[in-house]
Amino acid sequence: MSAILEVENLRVEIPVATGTLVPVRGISFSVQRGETLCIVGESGCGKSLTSLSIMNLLPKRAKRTADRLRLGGADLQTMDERTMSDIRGDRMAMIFQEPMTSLNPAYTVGNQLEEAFLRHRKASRREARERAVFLLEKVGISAAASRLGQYPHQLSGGLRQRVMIAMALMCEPELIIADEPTTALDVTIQAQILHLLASLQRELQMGVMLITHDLGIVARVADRVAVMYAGEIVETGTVHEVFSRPLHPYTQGLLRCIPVPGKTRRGAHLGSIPGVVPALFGDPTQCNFANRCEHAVPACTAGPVPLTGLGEGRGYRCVLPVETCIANQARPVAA
Amino acid sequence: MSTSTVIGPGRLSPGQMLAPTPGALLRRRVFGHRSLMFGIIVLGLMLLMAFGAWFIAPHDPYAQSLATRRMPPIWHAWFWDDPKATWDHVLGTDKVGRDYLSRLIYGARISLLIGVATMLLSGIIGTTLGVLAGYFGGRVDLVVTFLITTRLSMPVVLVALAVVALYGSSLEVVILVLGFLLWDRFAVVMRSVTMQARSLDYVTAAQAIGCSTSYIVVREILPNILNSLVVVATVEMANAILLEAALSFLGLGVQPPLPSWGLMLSEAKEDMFFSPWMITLPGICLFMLVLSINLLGDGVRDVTAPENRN
Amino acid sequence: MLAYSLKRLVLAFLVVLTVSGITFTLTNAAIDPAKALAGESATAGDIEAIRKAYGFDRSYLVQYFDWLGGALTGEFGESFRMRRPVATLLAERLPVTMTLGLCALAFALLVSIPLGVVAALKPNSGVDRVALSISVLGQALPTFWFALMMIILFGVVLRWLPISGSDTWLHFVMPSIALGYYATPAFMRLTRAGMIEVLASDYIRTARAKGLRAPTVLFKHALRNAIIPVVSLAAVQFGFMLGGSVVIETIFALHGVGFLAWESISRSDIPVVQAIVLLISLFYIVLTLLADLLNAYLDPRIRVA
Amino acid sequence: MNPLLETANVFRTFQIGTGFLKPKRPLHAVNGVSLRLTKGEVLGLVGESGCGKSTLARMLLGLLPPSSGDILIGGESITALDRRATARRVQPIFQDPYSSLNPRKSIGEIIQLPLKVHRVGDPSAWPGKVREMMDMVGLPSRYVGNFPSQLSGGQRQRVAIARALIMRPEVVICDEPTSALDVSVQSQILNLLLDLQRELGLTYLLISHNLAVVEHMAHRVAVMYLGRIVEEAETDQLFRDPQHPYTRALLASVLTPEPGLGVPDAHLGATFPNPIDPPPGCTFHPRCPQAMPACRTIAPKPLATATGHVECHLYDTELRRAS
Repeated sequence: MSAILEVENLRVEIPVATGTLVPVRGISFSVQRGETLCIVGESGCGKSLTSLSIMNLLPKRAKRTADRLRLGGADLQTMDERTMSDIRGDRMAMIFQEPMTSLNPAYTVGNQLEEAFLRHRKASRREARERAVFLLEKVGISAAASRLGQYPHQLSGGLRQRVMIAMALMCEPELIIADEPTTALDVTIQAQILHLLASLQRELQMGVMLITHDLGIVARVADRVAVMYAGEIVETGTVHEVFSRPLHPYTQGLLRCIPVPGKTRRGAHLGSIPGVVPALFGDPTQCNFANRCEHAVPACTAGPVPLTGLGEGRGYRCVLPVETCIANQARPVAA
Repeated sequence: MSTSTVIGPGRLSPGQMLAPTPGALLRRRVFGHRSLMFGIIVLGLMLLMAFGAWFIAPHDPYAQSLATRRMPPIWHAWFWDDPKATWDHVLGTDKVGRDYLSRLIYGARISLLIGVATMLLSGIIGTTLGVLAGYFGGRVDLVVTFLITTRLSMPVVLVALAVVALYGSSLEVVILVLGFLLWDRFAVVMRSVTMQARSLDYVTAAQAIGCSTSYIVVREILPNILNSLVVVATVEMANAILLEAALSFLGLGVQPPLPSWGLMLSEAKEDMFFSPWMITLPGICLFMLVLSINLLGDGVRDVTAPENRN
Repeated sequence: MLAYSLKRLVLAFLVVLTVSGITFTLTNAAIDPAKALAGESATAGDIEAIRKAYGFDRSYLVQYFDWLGGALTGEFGESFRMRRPVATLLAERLPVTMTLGLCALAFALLVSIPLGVVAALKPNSGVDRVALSISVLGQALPTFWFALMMIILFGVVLRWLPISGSDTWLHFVMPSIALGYYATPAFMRLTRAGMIEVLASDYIRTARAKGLRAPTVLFKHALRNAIIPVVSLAAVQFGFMLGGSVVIETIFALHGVGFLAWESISRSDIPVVQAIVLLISLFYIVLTLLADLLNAYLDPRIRVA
Repeated sequence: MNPLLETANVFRTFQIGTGFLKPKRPLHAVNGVSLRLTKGEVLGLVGESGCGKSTLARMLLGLLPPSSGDILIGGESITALDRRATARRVQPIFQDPYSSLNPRKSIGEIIQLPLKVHRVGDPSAWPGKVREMMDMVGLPSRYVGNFPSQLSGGQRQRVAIARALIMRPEVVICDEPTSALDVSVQSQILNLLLDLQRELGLTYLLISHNLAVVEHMAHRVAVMYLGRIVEEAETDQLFRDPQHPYTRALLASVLTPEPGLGVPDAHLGATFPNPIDPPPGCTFHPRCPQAMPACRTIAPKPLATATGHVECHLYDTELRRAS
């Protein structure tokens, strides 16, 4: 397998009045061709900034550093904005959370689709148009040709997200980054969009990096998972391993929080993670999760905790040995 | 592990502090905002001038004297060795020998009086209309929108000029006319911010609690739109001061011998080629006053803007 | 579409009716038109005769509708002082004021939009601070005083520009700047705020994520959306400028409608004053209507719904 | 058992401007809804955005009069009750804990407001009641003088719950109470809501788009589609044996955290109907995988099921026989 995207020790820094925020604190991962990597975490954990920093679309004040940041062998770090913009939309494309606001209200759907193609390919307007119609049909939009003349506000949320997906596919990218692509949509539409994304990915053998807070989505679409907490990846592994044998107390806690029809008893107490996420100033000096962890020991606060690798992409960031973690998971939910 | 963590708010780690109160944040922002501080200080000085005019002014602003007509300000003595410039009349005298400095100091009274009185009158009219339209919507809104459109389509300067000219120019008429003409911005802004505030859940919550409409408008909505009100009030106050000056300049505002800055400019117009300072000084006073009010308004908007919260 | 247009027209008509009513009432209640027409030396008998001849003895409402009926057909009566039809007077003076207004609007837009865009591209940068300072200082500058200072500097000291009259285009330079600069801060702030908001919007991020070049993102995707509110403001400001021309035209002795208004007001020439107020209101209403149509063209959310 | 809260064939129509240049048209937000809430039960109400859930909630709170039909609280018509009387019996909890608290008021003032408005007892006893309530929802009493901006989302939601419960209402309308919160906070709020419900004998109407949450909390579930309740049943029944094709699609769309199951294809069309211009017949037919010719013309009537009812021609034996 060849890695399309390789990220090593990625950091994002934002200088603010009271110091330097480090919302992404040295994370490493890779995406293979034909694979879906899900980055999952709660709000403020740095997952969206991670995706924007790969596209080099961070807010102006934010600064990105990494030991390695490569897309299919090309070094993204040394690229100037011009070369970078040649790659964006061509070799890697992005789908955003809000389909309502992510399309320009002043231009037709067709114009915005064709624009992406014309920018990166030497093609005529007619070819761009044909490609747009082809892709709109592919993402399940009926009467595609007539949709080209419509404006975004004339489409429903689900249709707009389909248009966004078609737009991302215009130049057949190797990598698609989808940042919470279904959060703003209704559940039935969410399932349709995710189904569509998954089948397109299989068909076109793209790498997909999907960012979400929803463990249900992760379980259903991911091949591999990276769990983020407070700017760090606290656990990685294949989706089966992470869900069946979560090692990090945070992952374990998250899984206990969500009700599952048919699994959790109705009206029974759900698990919870008390406390709040620490402020993300500077680099971590201890385990970020220690103040919320029910298994915390003195070693947790002694120094930063490294990610312990267990081979084949499996890893967790906890001072406790694997056996203890597995034993913790087996314990009944605190209630 | 059957601790009561479930209903607990979560443990706070030792170093973790609560965010500062909104009041403390506001104070910090006000003192950190340079142009706002500048506006407050200049406006404060102007107010001091207006209230302490009888004490500060070196001369009677109305006292004419043939012997001291058109005396230049003191710097004419420094740069051009003009013997007529004396310390007794630091900023010189006008064409009938009145002390310019004293008239400028007393002029602050007129401008501030016009500004504040007009702002209060138009503010009461506009805010009432705007809040009613924003809160009740529907037909009330339709009527208020119609009133605003009508008001906006009437040329302010022209109507003010005509009415003041036809009904006799005096301070009271100028205040009344401007007050009845400048309420539109209050109405427009208050209408839209009330609409916004009204759609927020805490207003719905207050309704669901059973609060009366007047309680909701006065206690829940007004405090949250007060910042917008202050901003509009400063804009309209500055506007009123400029308009009065323009009316007086055209000879149709307050009447002589009142020391209005606009009137002083009008009286100095014929001397502008030979005594340009007579034009320059009242203009600078007007400019500084209006600038300080505008900076105050901009500052209030900055320190209370929602994007600055938290 | 038809229902809406009709509603809009009825509203405009009601506004005109209200404005005309207010104007007519305010002006007619203030002074006795017969007395004003007869002049200082007239006897009581003369005044009565004039009152009869001009129909001032009729009921107030009849007079109003008589006047309104005339106004609808472009007939505003005769000037008391100049003894000429008001319509003719206005037709003579209007071109000067329109030229002044358009030049002032052009000046304001040409200065403020580029400045606003540049300021928005780099918020809190040097350029932005300069632009903001200009707008803050500009807004505090009294128009007529600014005009006087320009006259002293460019007219008297430097002798670059003529200070009164309306003979050549040079005569319009200072008045246009004096009239236009006051609107500049508002345009600039709106452009800047609009651009900052649009540049932070999701669809700009989408455009950048597509790999579009910076100029395409800026001019095709951002400016078009940011400019929409400026169009509405421009219409409103143009209406205000026509109203504000009275001060500027008086200072520069430009013989336009504003100057005529000032002359007529100081001489209680009521028919002229009434006609001018009504005319400027009409202009304002027509302009805002046009601005709505232009907005509908620029923003498809309004156009195709 | 007598219902505590009951809606009888309630309609609500809005006049909606369909565009800047177009005349207004009617939108039937709630199109004939009959619901019953008995004391101590949790009724879940699910449906997509724009289906009329929130309009229904506003009507139940007495904030919006129905266009037709009646709402009964304890047997009394809501139109006969004054708003304050309604307020004492029905209280809301909103979705967004950021906009539901007045930023200019302290936590204590916010929670105390209902006591003040209804002049409950001696004002000197209010601070004690506020503290008691804060304790009950798990807020430390030292927060009493703090402002909403100083609290986290979860803490704010606790404040909103305390405000809703301080008058001890009988019914609480929970409109998406956790959908703006992170999962780790969501579970805390859900636990709290359940504890309070048992402790105070409350009745909930739980509006949510999250079926897993509804399944966890509710005794009965009503499914809403374009202003109508298309299916209602006891929770177990509904999840085990959904009748309406829309309910089935909704259930299929629940993504439980079980790897390997993949994303189901709900077989719904991509066309979402315009609420202003709803399709004729059964409003769901353009998206329904089992639509029959009759669905395009005849609006289905409610048919009784084992524990509730369903509105679908698939179960209309008369219609079957006729065709």
